[in-house]
Amino acid sequence: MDKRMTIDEVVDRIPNGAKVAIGGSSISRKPMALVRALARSDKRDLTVIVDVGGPDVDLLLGTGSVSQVIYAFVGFEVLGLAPHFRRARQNGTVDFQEWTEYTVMAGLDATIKRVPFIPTHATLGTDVPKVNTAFREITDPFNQEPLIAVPALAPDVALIHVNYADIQGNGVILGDGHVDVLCAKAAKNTYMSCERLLSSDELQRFGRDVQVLRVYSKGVVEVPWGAHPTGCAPDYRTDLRHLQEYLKAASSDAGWQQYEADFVDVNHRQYLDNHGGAEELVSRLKV
Amino acid sequence: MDKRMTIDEVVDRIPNGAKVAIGGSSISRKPMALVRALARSDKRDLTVIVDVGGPDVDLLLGTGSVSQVIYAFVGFEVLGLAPHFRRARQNGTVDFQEWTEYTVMAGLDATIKRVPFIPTHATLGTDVPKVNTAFREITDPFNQEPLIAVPALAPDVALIHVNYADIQGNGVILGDGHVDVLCAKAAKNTYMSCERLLSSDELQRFGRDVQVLRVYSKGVVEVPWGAHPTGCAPDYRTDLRHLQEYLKAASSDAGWQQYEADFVDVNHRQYLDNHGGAEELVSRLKV
Amino acid sequence: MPLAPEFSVDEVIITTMARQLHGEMLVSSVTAFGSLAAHLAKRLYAPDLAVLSTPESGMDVTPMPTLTLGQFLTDVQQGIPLTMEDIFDAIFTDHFRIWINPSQIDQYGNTNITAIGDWHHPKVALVGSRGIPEDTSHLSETFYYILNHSPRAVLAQVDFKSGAGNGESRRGLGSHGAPTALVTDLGVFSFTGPGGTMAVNSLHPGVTIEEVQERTGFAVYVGAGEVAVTDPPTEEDIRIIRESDPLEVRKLELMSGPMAAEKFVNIYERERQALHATYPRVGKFGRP
Amino acid sequence: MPLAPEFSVDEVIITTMARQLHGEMLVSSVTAFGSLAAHLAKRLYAPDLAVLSTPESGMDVTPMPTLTLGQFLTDVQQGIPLTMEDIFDAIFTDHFRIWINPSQIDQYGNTNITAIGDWHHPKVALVGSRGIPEDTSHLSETFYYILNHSPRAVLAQVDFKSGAGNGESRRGLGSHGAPTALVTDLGVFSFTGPGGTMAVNSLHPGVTIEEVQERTGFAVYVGAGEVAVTDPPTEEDIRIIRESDPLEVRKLELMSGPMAAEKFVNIYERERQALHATYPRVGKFGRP
Repeated sequence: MDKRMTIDEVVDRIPNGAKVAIGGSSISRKPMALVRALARSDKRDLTVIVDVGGPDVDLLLGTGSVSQVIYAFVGFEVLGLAPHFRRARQNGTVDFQEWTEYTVMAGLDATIKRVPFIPTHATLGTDVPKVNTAFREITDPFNQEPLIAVPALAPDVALIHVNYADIQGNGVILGDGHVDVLCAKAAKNTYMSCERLLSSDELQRFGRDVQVLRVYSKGVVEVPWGAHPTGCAPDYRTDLRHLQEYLKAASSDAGWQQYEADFVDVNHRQYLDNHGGAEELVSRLKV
Repeated sequence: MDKRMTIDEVVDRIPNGAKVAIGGSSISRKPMALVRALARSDKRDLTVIVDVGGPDVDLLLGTGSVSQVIYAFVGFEVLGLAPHFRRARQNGTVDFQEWTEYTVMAGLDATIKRVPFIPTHATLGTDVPKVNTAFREITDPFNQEPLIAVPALAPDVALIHVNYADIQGNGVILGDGHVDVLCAKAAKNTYMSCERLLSSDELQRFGRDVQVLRVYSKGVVEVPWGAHPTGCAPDYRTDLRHLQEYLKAASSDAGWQQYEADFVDVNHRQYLDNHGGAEELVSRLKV
Repeated sequence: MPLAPEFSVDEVIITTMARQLHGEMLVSSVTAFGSLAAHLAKRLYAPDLAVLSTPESGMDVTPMPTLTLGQFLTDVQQGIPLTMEDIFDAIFTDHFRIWINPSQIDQYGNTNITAIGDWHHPKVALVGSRGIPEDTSHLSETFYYILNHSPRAVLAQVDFKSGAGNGESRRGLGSHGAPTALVTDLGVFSFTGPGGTMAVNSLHPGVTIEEVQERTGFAVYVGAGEVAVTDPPTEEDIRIIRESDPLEVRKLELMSGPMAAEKFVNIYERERQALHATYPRVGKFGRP
Repeated sequence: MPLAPEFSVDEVIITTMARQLHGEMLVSSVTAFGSLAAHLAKRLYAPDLAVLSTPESGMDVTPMPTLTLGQFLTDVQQGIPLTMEDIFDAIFTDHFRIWINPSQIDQYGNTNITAIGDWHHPKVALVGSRGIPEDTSHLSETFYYILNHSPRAVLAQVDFKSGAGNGESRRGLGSHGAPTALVTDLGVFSFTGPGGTMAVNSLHPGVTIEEVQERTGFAVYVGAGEVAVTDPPTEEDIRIIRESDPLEVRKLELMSGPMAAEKFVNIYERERQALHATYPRVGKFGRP
């Protein structure tokens, strides 16, 4: 089945209020082209589910697209805190649910395995269960010890970006896998952008680097630089210069409006042109 | 750390009554050289844990080394039933606990994740929970629905056979992975035989085919044909002719005594010689 | 398509099995019949199927039935490697199909591959439930086939429920994993009779209801009106089946005794050459 | 080994961190200090460590601190790829170590990277607990470092427990994940004081107890007798640290304001060339 579609066709398939799981990790391999399209759309009241979030979560908060965030972490790593995330947390304008790295994975896995919860000792002894009302403390029926029951996390949509894909929706991830496969398996509808489309025969040569199986993919979009400004190993590193501009822009209303005009409310080609085009990006970001 | 040891050194490290998890699947990539050494040793009262068992379980039952078997399946696939397994089940001379393919995986994963159980719907509606006293039916605290709590399976020892390994205990599996990685992670002590030892640099070239991580390995043994008579893709196919001989031998006491003399109570070199040597095996079994 | 001028029972069964498969699903097999049904379906009836070449891996490579469950087809870098975790995740998310060949199936579609007689003191100990409990608690379609329809194999109640059928087995499961179809050498059956019991869908050409009742351990439900006749294989069905199984591994499942033994030896000797010809050892990239 | 004639505080801290690591453990890092401590330890103190080159993968390849968390080192086929499942399985089976750099740590070793002030109305929202709750409920050793020991960072009670320390945080956890060591610019601390509170192990050369008490938000426990002095780095420690971090990424963690910004730009421009030189794009086997 040919599952190719355009970025806008992907966004059209995401309803208001959808639970959207986003792959990648902080500043690595985020499906930013899809996220930007979602951010400039009129889609609202989204619940965003991330394990380790970064510019993806922060941008969707900046454009007011989100009413809830489920996360283990949101930040810009070496560059510091995520400005819109920080502001929204401090102003309480959005509902935040703090999970942890493994419990997000377990919550997605619970949906995959069609079980209501997965038990763990993780978060016992911390304040996370005090603020995360979705968690429940249960008593182990075998040893009567306390455990945390991590409830199933059921995304309506998963958005991921990979190095290579075929038109059937198989995806190759060459760098770190992060939680992309869990997102793809757990979501009702998974949409995948890729740096490059390959024939299915070429793709099969990657063996166990073929990590996303076509039975889980609803749509595939070829988007070179689709993770920019986050990195997409081994194709390009994170554009920290652009992320610095982002942080600067986000510090003032005027700056943010200009940023949206230049880098959000434009299609992907214009986005690349506003960076001086792909050649400029190659010279700065290819290793 | 150089973790090389001999087959006998591996067996020396397995105490009587040990819970031994065995990798592979029915007639594929069973660590038969290690299993034969265990079978000819004086080790007794072993609990054998397999997902899909075959000649491994049947041989250890044939030599009276086992007092309990935890299994989802024991058989010879296209060749039919496992003779000693069948006899022991029918005579009730050994304790058998019937699990299922996923629940064995979940039980091992529970030990890995240090949780007492993992919930599932699997086996509800079947007679498995009626005969498997280790399972417990629980009520889901979220929706009050019935679930099976699969208890942790904690092997003392795991035995697996892989295509390539380095002396540090990293292992490459080129064919189907079966449940070997779960066994390796769940067991207190994992011992791995391999067709060939490679340098760590060579091994790293296999990327994601490096499936067994050295932090889980206690010992490595280079044993070409170490899975024989089961297959070890892509190095050699299953020796169905030998398995036919095995089945014939197991049908009479005299036949079995002769089989033990020729193929169990001998070291690995003699074992290969009694098959006409490696060249003969190559001509029949290499694809 | 013209009907095949002549066809054997295995070809009728495999064709019928193939025509039940649809959608974009991982299809796994541990038998030649299952493997050939999946392959035929992908070729003619369900092009989106993701057929596996081994019980757990080798996705999207043409499977060839082998005595060793295709364990070599993952050598060359055709076929996408899967893990056991992938297999069960596909079962739990209902992206998986398999044709199960039980030793016993009863009127509610409960199935048994564990033991004949009492589990604790079996008359015949079989193999153990394997993955059938997972299938019968999660898949929206479960498929069964039996090559020799008899009162011992298709009976009122199985000796042990390795797989959950309809009726009280559904407690706590809802419809997840309920039985969908049974194909035998006599016909095609569903579980749409009273209380989810077995019902006749169609009989293979030349088979009568009387024969079915005779060879079944309970009274099979027959709906009102004419009983349909199974659509026979077409010439293309037959051609694909025969091309896909040059060693005739499928015939083994129908045989027993010395005849089977001879056939077995013959196939095993030829399998190595056939595999080598079909899957040359180009080797794995990066392999020393 | 001769002591280094001169060394800077980052080198003392990294050396001290390195000397705490031992055994055959996966070591992950999300900071330059953690990465360099792991690398130095493997070179001189704990040769069996399985050091990762990214936060979750690239096992057994020499890590080079980068601004982008080493996300390129898994390109060339040096280094064994791991999955997030591998990482947490290693944490749950206690085959994992990491140096955590919390925003706050309290007298019981509870740690906070989530929020300053009340979680529901934070004065400063930080990043979220990430994987610290998993570490502090499963590892038999947990390691923390803080570069600027101050009463705001090392205080009586954290505003939010991202990680579980001693005292009542241990309920239901036993000793799994209890705090082991804190290294700061002043010294090395353990949690062996009364009730598992923080205690002085050793002070870095030239640091006094008074300074520690002054810069700590509670009265730090000091055992009887002479307070030990931290073993300073050797020449070899210093050489390896400097060779391993030619871009001086580690210095960034000590800076702030315009100075940091300038350093940052400088490193970022040089990083690409340095990465390229260290990890030439031989490409992945089988890559088109």
